[in-house]
Amino acid sequence: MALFEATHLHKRFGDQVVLEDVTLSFEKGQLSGIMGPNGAGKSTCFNVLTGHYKPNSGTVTFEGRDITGLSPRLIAGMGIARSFQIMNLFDEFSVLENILVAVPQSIKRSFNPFHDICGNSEAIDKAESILARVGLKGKENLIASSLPYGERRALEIAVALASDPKLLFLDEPTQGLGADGTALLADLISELKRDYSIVIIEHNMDFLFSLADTISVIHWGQVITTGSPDELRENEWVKASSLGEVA
Amino acid sequence: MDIILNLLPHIINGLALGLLFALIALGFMLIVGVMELINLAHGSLFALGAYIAMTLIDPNIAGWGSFGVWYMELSLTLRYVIGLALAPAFVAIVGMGLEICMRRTYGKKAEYGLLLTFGAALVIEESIRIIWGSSEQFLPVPEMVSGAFIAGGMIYSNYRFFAAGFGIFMIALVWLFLEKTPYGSIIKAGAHDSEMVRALGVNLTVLRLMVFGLGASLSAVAGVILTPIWGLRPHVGVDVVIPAFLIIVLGGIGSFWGAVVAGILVGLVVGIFGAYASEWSLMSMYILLIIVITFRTRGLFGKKSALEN
Amino acid sequence: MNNALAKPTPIITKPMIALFVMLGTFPLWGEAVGLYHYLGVEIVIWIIYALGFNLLLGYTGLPSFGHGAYFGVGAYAYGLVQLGLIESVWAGVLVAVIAGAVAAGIVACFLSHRRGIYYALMTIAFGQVFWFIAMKWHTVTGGEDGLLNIYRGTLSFGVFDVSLRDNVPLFYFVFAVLIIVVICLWRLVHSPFGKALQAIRMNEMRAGFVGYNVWLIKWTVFMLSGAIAGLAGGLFAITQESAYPDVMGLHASGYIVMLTLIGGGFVSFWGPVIGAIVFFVARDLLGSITETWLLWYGLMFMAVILFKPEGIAGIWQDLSKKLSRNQKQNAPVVSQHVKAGE
Amino acid sequence: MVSKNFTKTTRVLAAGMAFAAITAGSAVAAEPLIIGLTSDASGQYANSGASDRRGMQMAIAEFNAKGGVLGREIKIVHIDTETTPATGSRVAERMISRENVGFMIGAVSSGVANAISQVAQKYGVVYLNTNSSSPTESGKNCHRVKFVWDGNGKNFAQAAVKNAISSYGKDWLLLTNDYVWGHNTSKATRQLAVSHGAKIIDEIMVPQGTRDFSATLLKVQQKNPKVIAAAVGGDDLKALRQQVGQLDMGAKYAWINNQQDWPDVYGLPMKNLFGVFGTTWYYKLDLPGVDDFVKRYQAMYPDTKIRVPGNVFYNGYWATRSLLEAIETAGTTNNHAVIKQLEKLRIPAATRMQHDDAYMDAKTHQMQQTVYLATANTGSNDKDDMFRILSNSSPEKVADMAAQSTCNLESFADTPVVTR
Repeated sequence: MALFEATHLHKRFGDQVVLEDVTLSFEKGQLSGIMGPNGAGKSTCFNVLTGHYKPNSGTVTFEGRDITGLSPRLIAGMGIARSFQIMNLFDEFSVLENILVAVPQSIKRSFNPFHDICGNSEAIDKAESILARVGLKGKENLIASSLPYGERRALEIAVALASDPKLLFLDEPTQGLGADGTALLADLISELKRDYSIVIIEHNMDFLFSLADTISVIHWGQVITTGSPDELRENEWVKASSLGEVA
Repeated sequence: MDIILNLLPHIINGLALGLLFALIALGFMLIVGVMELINLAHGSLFALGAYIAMTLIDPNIAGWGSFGVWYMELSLTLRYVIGLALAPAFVAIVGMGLEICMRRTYGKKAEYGLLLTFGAALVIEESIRIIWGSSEQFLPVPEMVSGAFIAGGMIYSNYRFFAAGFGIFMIALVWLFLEKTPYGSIIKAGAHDSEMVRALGVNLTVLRLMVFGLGASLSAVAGVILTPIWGLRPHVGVDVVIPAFLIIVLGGIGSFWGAVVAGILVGLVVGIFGAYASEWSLMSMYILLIIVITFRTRGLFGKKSALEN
Repeated sequence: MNNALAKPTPIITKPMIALFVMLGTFPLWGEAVGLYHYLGVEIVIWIIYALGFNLLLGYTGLPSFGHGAYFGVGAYAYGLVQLGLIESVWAGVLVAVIAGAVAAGIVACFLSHRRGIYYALMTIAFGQVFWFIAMKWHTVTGGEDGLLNIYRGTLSFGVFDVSLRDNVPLFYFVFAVLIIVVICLWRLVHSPFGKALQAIRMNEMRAGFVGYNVWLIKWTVFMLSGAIAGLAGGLFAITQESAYPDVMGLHASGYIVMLTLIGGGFVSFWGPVIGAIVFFVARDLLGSITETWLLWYGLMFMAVILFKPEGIAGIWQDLSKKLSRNQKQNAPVVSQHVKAGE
Repeated sequence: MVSKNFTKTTRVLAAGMAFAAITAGSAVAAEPLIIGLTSDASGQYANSGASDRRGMQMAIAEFNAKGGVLGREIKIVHIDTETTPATGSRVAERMISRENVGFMIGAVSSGVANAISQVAQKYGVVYLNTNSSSPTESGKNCHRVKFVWDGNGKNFAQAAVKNAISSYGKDWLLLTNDYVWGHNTSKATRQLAVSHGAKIIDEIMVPQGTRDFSATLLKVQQKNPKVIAAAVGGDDLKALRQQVGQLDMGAKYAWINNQQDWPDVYGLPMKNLFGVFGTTWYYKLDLPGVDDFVKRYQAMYPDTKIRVPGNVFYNGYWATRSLLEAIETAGTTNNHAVIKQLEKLRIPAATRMQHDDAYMDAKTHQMQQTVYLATANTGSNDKDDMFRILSNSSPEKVADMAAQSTCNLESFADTPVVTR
């Protein structure tokens, strides 16, 4: 049984069908990719998988439990974390605070007025180690909005990591990054890959092909094909599409 | 049958009242739709429009010399038309001035724009008090639309039907402007996506200035039309902001027809409650709002708005 | 240990001591500078009210434009207890807090899944409903005349009693309540709950994805804020010996927003404190100098929004930043809420 | 409508200061007596408040011109009470503890009057409610330190009801503003009307804050009463006037209105002044002294838009003047002595320019005075001459008997002694 499975998902907005009979599965310990051209429905797919939208039909299971239609909070509580395509940080917090509010030590105590999270050394040590991991050590006290773009992206991922996720979803992580930034990010993700199960949504094929174990291609709201990067390079559709030229 | 005969005048009256409410909401709707700004100065601009119109229609001509004499010899109807046309123009200038102040708040929290207009409302109201005094004033209307007529044994006010008719006229005018002019389509685009407006090569600064001017002048038109019914005093605007706000949210932010339909709905509810449970008539619109918004988060015709964030 | 990075929050801070010393000695110097004891009582009550309100507006970013309702509910609850149940200040204040919390808790059920403009509007609509009830249910509330003859009464401490009839003992009573409220709120905003509030203000969606129960947190903060408004309302009823419906009106609800922002509630814990002091002192002075005080008030308010939307606390922070920059270069930038208190 | 010179400074140092010092006959000028004016300058009653204040200022100026009171110059302090009770409390506290006022005068709104009088009673400072016509002011909310100078809703109902039944008919409809004042007034009217044989066919409640009366006016027509007794106040009444005028409904039914305050109606079209209404004074009463009074007003307020004094001004003036006279008679500013003087106050009709002698009811502290019924003076060409006086009723005939039983004044022992 796969770690995360989605079967026969349908999603409509009004009378427009955005997802049609989408079936996907992600294995533990792997880095899975979802790709497709802009407007193919991959963002919607991502939002349905992480609970932001409810599907019209179909089921989503995680570790064998049905999580279809649960709120993002409950899904997060089960160990699924996500980052966002558009930057979604707590902009006025410092880098450290961004992580501190996201660690389980805080969330568990969100109604405990006597606890002082800034005085919780366990939480701070944990935040420190995450920040060290994503390369933000030494920038703890900077305000999040003052970081350069690439570092904001790293912080975005760090916030997702703070909850000790069993599965990490990354939504278009290369969005807005230059070549250097993308290379740094690829290094970071390949390092994270050793400890986390990861799903990445991406239209940068180069990036995805270099990292992913398996890739699913979505077009017109449907899964066209799934396979390893090598298999996909031979795929007719990938070859035919403009996307293929990159790979 | 008796019930219907009894109810009919109240339905007619409610519809007329609803058109007036829609008229009140038009200027507010335009500004909130395009600028995503809650204009709390709406009521003060409404009052200012009425005061300026009053001054134009029935001026104190001392010191005007022969021009004053000539002016007062014009018929009341003509002076009324002058007032109805020029007062909104003056108020548009005031509105544009406010928009220029407003620029400093763009890109900041939405509350700042709202609070700036709250401050402006205080300033305008107090200025009215200084210029015109705080006593009850009277805005004259032409003979042909004043007085009353009798239908089915009931007395109806001519002016109220003129005002409702004028409400339809203004609704149609704004609709034509939004639908049939290139400027209107830009405004509609602006209502949804300011990046798109830029992409169309339109100067967003000018667009906002125009929209605010237009919205302010619509507030003034409502003031000129409504104060002969409500009476004219410096704080008359207080009675306008809340219904306008309520109608916009009920109809859905950014929706032209939402505002019109919600206005008429509120008019009908207030009118019918006024007849059969009059002590609840004012409360009825809040109850209506709470019921509708509880079941339809974005009002009757609302789309997602930046103001939700 | 990373104490250099995040220090545990002290329970008592320097600004807190400064405020307590300044207010605690007010009866000694207030009249010398042209103020009067009664004004001090009202200011302290409004500071309490504004601190509770800022939990909602400044910390969580939830605009409530009908907050006077809960203040009023507290005032009426206090009055009804005194006039109908038991003549005890303690019981009255307790019931006022509970009444404010219950009223706000019910309303929050309709609000907590909303944001932005719809949130603001619903608060206005509910505020009007409460005002309307206060006016209409005159057999209980006294209608537009309000509940009258709520005598100030006596604070009973078991071994000794203090009469609140004079303004100075009353001042120290509300001041003592203020101390408790300040310390509790200071603690609260530095707890994970306080951080969650700020996280919701900055990014509600992300807060949900991180795992916070956003609805419940929004409900709780509204209820808490209503409870504090109820407390302030109860104290106001003692002070005025009456409970009036107009504190529930739109204007009064607008003033609390106005003073919180003028003071700088968005950038500092102390913003509402500064705001309440400035608002009332300025209003008292302007009101006795000119009849058109509202004009000057409006202009002052517009000027703050235009030139320093962070309010007076924002100006203060700029100044102190400049000072500390002169003292030592490259001071790390810490988020403003934390910075402001230390 | 605030006269310009007044707007510039509210702390008016009334004329005649030097003069006062001379006539006091002492080298050392006595400490001035400070009087606090608590009339509204903003909110619903701003306009009436300004008129009220002009009355007080004129009385004070007249006293200062002849040397002040007890040889002391009178200074005034005015702070806006904003038509808001909570502000009224604060203003009263400030006036007493910071401005050291000896007396406070002024109110249009009963809520504000209540708030001020509670504070005044606590400190023992005498307070004059000049213009709030709520029956509760001299009923359940009466106080030892408070004196009420206006006629109230019950007085006006007494004057109007019986007459209206015989002239217009027995089918009555009550149009009532849904708040305490409206309820009280309508209850008084109902009792009187029923006791004189009228039939109340319906009572329509309109919420406070109503601006559109169209539905109400349609409903009224469907009920088709002979007489409509309206207890509608404040801005609601202003809107109602406008809408009844538009429908020409003023002539179709016999309307009985409560008191119409002069600053509220001055300058409006005659059509809006529908029906019969009460007042305590009119500037065209055919009595000696009235013309002179109007001239004094015009001389003192040449810039005011209201060209002739009305009932609000009159009450403000007379309350202030009577207070100052009571201080002179008592020979002290001691509050107990002044209260005792005011309680036995009696002013001859000729002095007060009314048809009957006026006197203070010692039990309720309400001034008992002549009540006039008036209607719109439609035939007049004079824009200022808006009222046609229909009748005058002596204070005994219109007395508010219920107040005697509901008012319970504090004892002198419970009223702190103040001498300023």
